[in-house]
Amino acid sequence: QTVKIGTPTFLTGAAAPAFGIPAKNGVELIVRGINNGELPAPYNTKGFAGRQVEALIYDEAGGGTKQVTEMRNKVQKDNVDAIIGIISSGTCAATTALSEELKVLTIQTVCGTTRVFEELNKDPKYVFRTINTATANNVSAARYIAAKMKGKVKGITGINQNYAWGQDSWRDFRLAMATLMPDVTATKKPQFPKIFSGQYGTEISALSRAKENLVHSSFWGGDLEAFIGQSSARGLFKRKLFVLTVGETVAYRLGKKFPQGIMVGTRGPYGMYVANDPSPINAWFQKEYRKAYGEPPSQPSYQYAQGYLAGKFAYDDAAKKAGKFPTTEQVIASLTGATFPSFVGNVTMGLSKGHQIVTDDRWGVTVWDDKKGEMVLEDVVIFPPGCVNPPNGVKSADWLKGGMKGAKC
Amino acid sequence: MDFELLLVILVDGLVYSSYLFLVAVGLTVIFGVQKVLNVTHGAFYAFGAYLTAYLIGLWAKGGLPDAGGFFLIFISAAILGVVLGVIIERGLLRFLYDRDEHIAVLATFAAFLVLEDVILLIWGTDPYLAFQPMSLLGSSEIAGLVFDNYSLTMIVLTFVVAFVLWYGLNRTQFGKILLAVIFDREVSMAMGINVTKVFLITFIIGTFLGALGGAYHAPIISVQPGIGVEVIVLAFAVVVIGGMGSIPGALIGAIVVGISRAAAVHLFPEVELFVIYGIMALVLIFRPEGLFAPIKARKI
Amino acid sequence: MTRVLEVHDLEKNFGGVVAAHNINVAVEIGETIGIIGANGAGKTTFVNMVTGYLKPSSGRIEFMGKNVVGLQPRDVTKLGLCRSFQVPQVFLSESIFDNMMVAYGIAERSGLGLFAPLHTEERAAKVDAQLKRYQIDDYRDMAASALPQGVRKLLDIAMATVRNPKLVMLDEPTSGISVEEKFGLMDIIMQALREEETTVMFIEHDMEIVERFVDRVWAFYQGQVICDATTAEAMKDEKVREFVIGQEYHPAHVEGGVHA
Amino acid sequence: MNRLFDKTFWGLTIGLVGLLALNFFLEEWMRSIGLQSLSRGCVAIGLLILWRTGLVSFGHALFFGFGAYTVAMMQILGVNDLFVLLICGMATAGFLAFFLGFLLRKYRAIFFALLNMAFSMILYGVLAKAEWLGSTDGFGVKQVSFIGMTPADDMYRPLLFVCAAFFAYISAVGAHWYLKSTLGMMTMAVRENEIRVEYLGYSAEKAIHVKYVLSGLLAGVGGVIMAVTVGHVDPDSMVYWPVSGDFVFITILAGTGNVGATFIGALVYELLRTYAFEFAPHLWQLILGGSLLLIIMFLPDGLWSIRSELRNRRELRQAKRDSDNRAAEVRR
Amino acid sequence: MLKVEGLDVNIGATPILRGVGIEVPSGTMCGLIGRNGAGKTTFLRAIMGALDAQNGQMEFDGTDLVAAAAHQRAHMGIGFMPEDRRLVPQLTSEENIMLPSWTTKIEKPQERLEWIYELMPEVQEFRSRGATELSGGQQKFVAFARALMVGTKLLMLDEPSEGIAPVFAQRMVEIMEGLKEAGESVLVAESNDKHIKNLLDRIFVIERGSIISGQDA
Ligand SMILES: Nc1ncnc2c1ncn2[C@@H]1O[C@H](COP(=O)(O)OP(=O)(O)OP(=O)(O)O)[C@@H](O)[C@H]1O
Ligand SMILES: Nc1ncnc2c1ncn2[C@@H]1O[C@H](COP(=O)(O)OP(=O)(O)OP(=O)(O)O)[C@@H](O)[C@H]1O
Ligand SMILES: [Mg+2]
Ligand SMILES: [Mg+2]
Repeated sequence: QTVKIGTPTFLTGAAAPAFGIPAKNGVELIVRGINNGELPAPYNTKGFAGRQVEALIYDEAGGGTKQVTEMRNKVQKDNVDAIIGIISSGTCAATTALSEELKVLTIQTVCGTTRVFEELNKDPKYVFRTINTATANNVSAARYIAAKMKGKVKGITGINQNYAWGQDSWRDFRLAMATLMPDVTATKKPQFPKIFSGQYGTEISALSRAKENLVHSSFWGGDLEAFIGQSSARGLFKRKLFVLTVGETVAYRLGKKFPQGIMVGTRGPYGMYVANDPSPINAWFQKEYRKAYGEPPSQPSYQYAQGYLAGKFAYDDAAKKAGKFPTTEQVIASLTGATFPSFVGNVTMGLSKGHQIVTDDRWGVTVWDDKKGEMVLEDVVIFPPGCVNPPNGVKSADWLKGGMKGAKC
Repeated sequence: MDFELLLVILVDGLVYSSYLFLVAVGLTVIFGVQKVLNVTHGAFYAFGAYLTAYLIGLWAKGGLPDAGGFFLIFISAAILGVVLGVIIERGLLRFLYDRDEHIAVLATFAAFLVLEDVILLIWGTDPYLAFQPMSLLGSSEIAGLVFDNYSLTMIVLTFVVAFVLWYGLNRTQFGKILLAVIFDREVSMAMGINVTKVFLITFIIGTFLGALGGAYHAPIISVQPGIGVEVIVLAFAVVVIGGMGSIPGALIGAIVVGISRAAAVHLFPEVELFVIYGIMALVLIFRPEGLFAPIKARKI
Repeated sequence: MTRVLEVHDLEKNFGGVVAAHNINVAVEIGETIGIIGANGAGKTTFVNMVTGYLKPSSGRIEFMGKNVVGLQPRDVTKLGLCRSFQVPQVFLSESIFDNMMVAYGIAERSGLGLFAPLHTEERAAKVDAQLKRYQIDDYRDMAASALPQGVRKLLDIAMATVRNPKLVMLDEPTSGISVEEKFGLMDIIMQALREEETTVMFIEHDMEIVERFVDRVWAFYQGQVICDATTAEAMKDEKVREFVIGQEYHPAHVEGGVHA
Repeated sequence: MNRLFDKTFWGLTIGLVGLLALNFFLEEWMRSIGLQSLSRGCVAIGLLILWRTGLVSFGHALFFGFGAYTVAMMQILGVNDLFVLLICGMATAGFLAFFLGFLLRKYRAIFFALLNMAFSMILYGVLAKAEWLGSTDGFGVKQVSFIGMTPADDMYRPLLFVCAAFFAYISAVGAHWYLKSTLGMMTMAVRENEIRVEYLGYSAEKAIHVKYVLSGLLAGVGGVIMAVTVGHVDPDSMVYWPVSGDFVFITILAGTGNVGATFIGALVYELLRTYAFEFAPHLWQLILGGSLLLIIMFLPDGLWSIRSELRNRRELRQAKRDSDNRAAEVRR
Repeated sequence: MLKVEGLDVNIGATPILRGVGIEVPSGTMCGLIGRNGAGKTTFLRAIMGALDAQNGQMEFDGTDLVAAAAHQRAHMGIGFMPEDRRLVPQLTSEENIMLPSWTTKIEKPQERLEWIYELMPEVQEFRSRGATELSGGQQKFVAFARALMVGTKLLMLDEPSEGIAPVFAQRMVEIMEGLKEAGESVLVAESNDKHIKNLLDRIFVIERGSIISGQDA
């Protein structure tokens, strides 16, 4: 008997290279590790509660509504026991109600929209998320700037893709900056090019001409690569300061072509920020990933793998408590509010009634390491979970607008 | 309004127009002759970009000089023009000339879906980067801003392509023969024109142009799955604005859209997304057949 | 009021080509008018303007005392001025029967009535009667695309007359019809139209047909009416002979019923 | 009047009864596939009406999306009854079609197809951009009530299925009757020869306009069913151009011979997609595209042509038998 | 010169021609006469390769036409004037006439054009007018001239006098007389042989897709 896990990830389309495929690789690796009992303690037992894990990976392309159908098929037709995955916020928002309706344990792994637990599913039972919200990411970026660049930043502008992720990212960043650095002005004309347009010449001109000197961008994947290539050729990185909230998704691939001195984020303790962290699980993951795929794991690999670690923790814990293979309800009970060991130390399901993880968030500045032949980060600051997340029960938007009261830094 | 801004809008606009034109011109050529709205055009673009990026990668690995990149761009487009052009025209389109034009659109749409996955099978999901030709050309300063020369060469390429095509169609015998084929295949055959050959040649030219669009952009974008989809819709819009099948139309259409878009990005970034469709709707309301409408035969 | 149609100072240019110039003509009720003229003289253009397909450059067209310049073909049709075409305009992939059904359906219904079923016994009977009158009932269920040219022409004319128009304009009803059939065909048409007391105007190149069926002739030349007279007079007219008929025409042969 | 109650009518009625009976046995995922087929089928009927006029729309996701988004927006306003939502969805989609119709009725052939696409892309842009319209995330759609009734949880989807089947049935019968009416027969007339239609005294543009509004209404019905079925609306899966492509795909698959076939086409499409997605997670486009190509090449009139093919063969066989008999008689 | 035997042609699934056989000897003017719908146009189109032959042989000057591609006909010196003219609207009359000379190797096309203009001076008058600016009859002359341009060996005319005013029809006949004197081989399809009867050397009567008689006039 196996535990069947449905795992949506982008296998086709533009989100596949930067997110979908690394995520899939991470899943395949961690599932292998789990099934063979290769992982270090405390995850050195085989399978989920002793049963082998079977990951049914399927394509997340095509929009939220389509994903609702796919999830229904996976649950009702292929009888999966749980869903672990989901990259796009749109998919998370679209499927959260369905997960509750189908009573299927769902661990969302990459999507960052606060709407999932703050609007759509205020009283979650089956849905969990094992990554910080996008808000945390942008708040920590603002905190980093406030801490490290006082006086250097004269104004902020942004270029973000014209969809929910980009819009939310810019808004959160702007609000956090307004609280932390009230005398820094924000532009009235942020750029919102169409997603996947690939051609940013005009926007680069507009950014070059802007009087604000810090550019915020939540670009990822191919858009980010194209933007970096075009901006480098036009000297934009020499003119402006940059904060790329998920820039790490392309940093390894671009190698030396990735500009130095740029602030990049990974939305938590993943990827580049933990590449040298000696914790045993992390060391195993880094080593095996590089061995299997010939490149270092970036954030989506970590984030999906972390979702599976949460799954393993909950199944094992529930089995221990129940004394037999657990029911979904028992697994949920074990995961709710749990603190479990992840790649670098423990993480806690600390928000939204124990369904939303809170982790630390890390920021630093890129610099090329000749010895390793890899981009690395310097000047790294680790912001503890309480510093970048709202207190329990407070909505992110209210918290941001209210000046981030109650933050524990 | 300050003069510098106007200049920047003009340059940005022309660069974007060039992009649009190179992307759209192959589509309009094929539509003009074969009356097929060729959705596989998007895949030609993607193939062009992939092959170029891939070859430039190999080239660089072999330690050969970066300037070879330009050679590879045209070689890739030419190879694809012949290979894909022949496969699609001989293998698919020729069965569709006698059928409804919508059916042809759908068949090419289906072929497009298939080709997208063929790309995936050949090149995988990893993006390809080929910045070498762009880095090689360096940059220049206009109106206080840095522009990369590679994008500026795109403007030149656009005008060269537009002129060559316009000349070929309007000033040469081949162009006039094309007009005959466009008008009536049966009569053309009766007049000794090898219509099969003419169709194949134009389709190869159209495919070459589509692939060239992709090949020439490969150095400035990240070549990754899905780039073809975006291109089709843009190309359709440009072609419809200009008048389907008209080369000058595609050029003017691209310029109108490119400059309006540049102005929008600089002045009102909020409306950027709607510029192209807005212009399309406006043009069609006032000139239903596009800016350059084809001549029609009398009916009664 | 006995005038069906009055045309005043009609002008039409296509770029440099003068397709109508200074046309002033009128048609009395019950008349049969023949329009002759060399190719490109402007005959079809004239019909197109009268029926609203083309807008004249200037001039006035009155049908039953009402100015019809600027009306759409459908409005002109509803007023009772119908036409057939040089190239028959029928629904090629449908059967003759369905062609006529649709024609009647459109003619008889308007507004919400258009949502009522097309096929009714009553209408089918009417269609069959009309097909019989035009002697094309043998082809009832054949697709129009497969019809012989002559039958297609008849269908075109039959469709033009479903509204019992006051005036029909036929554009070359016999072109492309073999000599043996021409007269028979015209007999059918004229008889059917006379039963309905319709005023008829037709364009024709065959002078024998003109002689036989027409009361009055308008001869067109380079956009102008060079002759508006009874048939006999027109045939003798110098200009008509020079620009339209040519030398070949010998009335004696027609009367003999054979041609050289 | 019995011309209205013809074979197709009874076929559809039997289909409805069959569906209602099946409802008791279906597993939930099958019911979902059924619901989506009904939804897409309604849109495809609208396309069929246009197709018979010689017009193809590559942008009917516009009306589909309008219907679907109306459900979400009305729920925000507090309206939650399926029937009210249906009427609202049809009304908004219908009004949009009515207004756009004034422009679109002037266009034919590929221009018509593309202009529709342009409008759907404009709507896509607005939805994807405007935060108050949910941006790319869209909105969730809550469970609806049925004329004020709120069924028990396990009865909800079966009841929804019953309603959707009825809506689809009414749409199909309505469309079928419409196609037999004078105005409906004008589809063919307009396609074949607009000049003749004008000279028969009717405006071809007006006829097209009516059809356009009807097809918009039907797409609205499809959108409402889809929104309620899936429980979510978003621009990528409701209005983006490949969605319109799916509808055209279904129309081709089914053929334009019969409104009933449309639902079969929709079902086949739905199954094809489900299994392609399952068995070839990253090559499903290849399978869909390949099937579409095969259909275009070998079943030019869609699934419906299988039927006519069979009938032809039967008739041929019959004719052969007749002539054999005759020959036998002669010999005797 | 042209020899056809046992030709069967279907359009779609409908058989249109059944076992048609004719022969056009070199230097003769032959008529293919039949009522509307008898299959004249179909026959000519089949010879031109626009329709596929189900059965039968077609031979021109010793070359097998069934095997040759459609466009080869023009290269062999067959000129064709379609029933409905079909001039290319974007080209001028003269360009329309010259069109076949661009793809086939006609010797001295300019001289041939001059000769055609001599034969039909009226065409020269509107040589620079666009094809759309001509009336039906005028277009017919241009189509005739175009066929003449390639038709160095055989000319096939589909209803040249249809829809033509008597003056023009007479001109048409005169032109054909000229051709006859020049020794051209011609095959004319007509439903109405009144104008050309005297010119014909041989008449084939076609009815319902079959030749019912073929005799020297
Ligand atoms: N739509 C048009 N555009 C340009 N020129 C036109 C148009 N319609 C007609 N003409 C020109 O107007 C003149 C008159 O044409 P028309 O068709 O009325 O002649 P006709 O008398 O009917 O000739 P035919 O007997 O050949 O049918 C011709 O020179 C023709 O070329
Ligand atoms: N596409 C078609 N489908 C079915 N039947 C056709 C088609 N085209 C022509 N036919 C039929 O073929 C027969 C021969 O047609 P064709 O055009 O060769 O006759 P024709 O002798 O040239 O007549 P016309 O004098 O009218 O030009 C006609 O009966 C016609 O109805
Ligand atoms: Mg005329
Ligand atoms: Mg003929």
